[in-house]
Amino acid sequence: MKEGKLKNIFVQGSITASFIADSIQKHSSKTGIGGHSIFLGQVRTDEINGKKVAAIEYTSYEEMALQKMHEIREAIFVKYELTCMHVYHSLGKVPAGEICLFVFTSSPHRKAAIEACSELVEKIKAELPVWGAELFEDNSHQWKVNQ
Amino acid sequence: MKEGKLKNIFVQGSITASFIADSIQKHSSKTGIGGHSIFLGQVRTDEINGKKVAAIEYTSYEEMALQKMHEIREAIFVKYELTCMHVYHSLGKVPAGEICLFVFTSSPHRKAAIEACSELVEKIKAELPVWGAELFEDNSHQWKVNQ
Amino acid sequence: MKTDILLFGQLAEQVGAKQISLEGFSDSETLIKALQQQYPVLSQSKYIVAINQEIISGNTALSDNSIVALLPPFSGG
Amino acid sequence: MKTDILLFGQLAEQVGAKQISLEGFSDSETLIKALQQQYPVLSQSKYIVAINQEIISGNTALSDNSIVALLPPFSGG
Repeated sequence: MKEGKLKNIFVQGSITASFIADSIQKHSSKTGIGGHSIFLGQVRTDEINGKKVAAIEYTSYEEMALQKMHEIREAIFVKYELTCMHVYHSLGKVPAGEICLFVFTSSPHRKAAIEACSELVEKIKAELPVWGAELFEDNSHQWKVNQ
Repeated sequence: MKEGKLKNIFVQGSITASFIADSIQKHSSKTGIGGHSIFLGQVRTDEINGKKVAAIEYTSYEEMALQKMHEIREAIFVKYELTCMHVYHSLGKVPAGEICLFVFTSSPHRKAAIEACSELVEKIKAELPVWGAELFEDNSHQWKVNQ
Repeated sequence: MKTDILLFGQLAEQVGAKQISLEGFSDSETLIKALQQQYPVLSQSKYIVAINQEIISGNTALSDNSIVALLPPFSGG
Repeated sequence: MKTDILLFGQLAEQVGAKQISLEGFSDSETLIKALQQQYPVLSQSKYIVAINQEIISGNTALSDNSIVALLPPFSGG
């Protein structure tokens, strides 16, 4: 049931713009690709009862998350005509304004890339055992609730 | 009817990964953003009658395209709760494997960003007076047809 | 009365010009007919017409210095 | 027969531990009841249960060295 080697999706801290650029650049050799769809989750400075979110600290049940991500990935590859699919999620602290989720799909045709990316984002939010604690500027925190 | 100053969307040649990274990076100060959606069009090495596409050369009726893009942009901002919207399209020659279209939407919530980006891509392809000539390796060409 | 005609994409290629100026036409229909006579390839080509950057459908009056654009199917992106 | 219990997110915080080991439970229902007795805060918390990384619904048999995880609502992304 469990795969010997699961693709890691976790990154310590923020996902940088240069990491994203490198990932895009690597696809220039795949000349069958016609469209890329990218989703980036960014930590928002929500204000809750007058206190501002300064960062989100992410934790995960990593082994289960990677296994679940493997299943999601396989199902998406069956459903859509994709050339590539990449998912990166932050663990640890990500300050407001920085990127915590990077979902990247590529396909010969735009519709498959766009629909797969959108479906992946929903599945990642709903099905991966990952938790975000919203850290306020006064060092208190509350647990994030996904909508 | 015509605006005095229309936002330019045209870039000479390919759109580079570092240009995209800079554009992403600039949004880290906008801490109300929760999600970015990006679409990238990449020139595909299609094979047509045994000849491979080496590049696409884009031309446009620029004044009309910018006016049309302005109208599309306004309508999208009315329809979706967006923080930002950026569109870049190549003119001139873009080699296979390189990026010719960069659509970038940002919103407090992911759904608005994703839907707006997807709608923008469709409108750009259907409504902007831009033409692509597919250049083959033997220097012949044919005119691209959008699906 | 002068009209500038702009040609794009495959139309510019087929006609061999990106811009043509014609005199004495007061509506789009007679202008297009004259163009098709001068450049028979236009009769076999698919395009829409814009006057001063607005796409028209049906016959439309031209004013002096109207800019008429013949736009083959868009293929951006 | 030993069972490892993993706690995550707000549950780990409320209970004050990320991992607990208990002996002598052969099904998930009696295990959860014992946990709730020991940590009353669990009775007021929302979570689902996974055994060896598979989410379960209803009472499920435990084998030796089962890993039981209590998972509060996911909030990744």
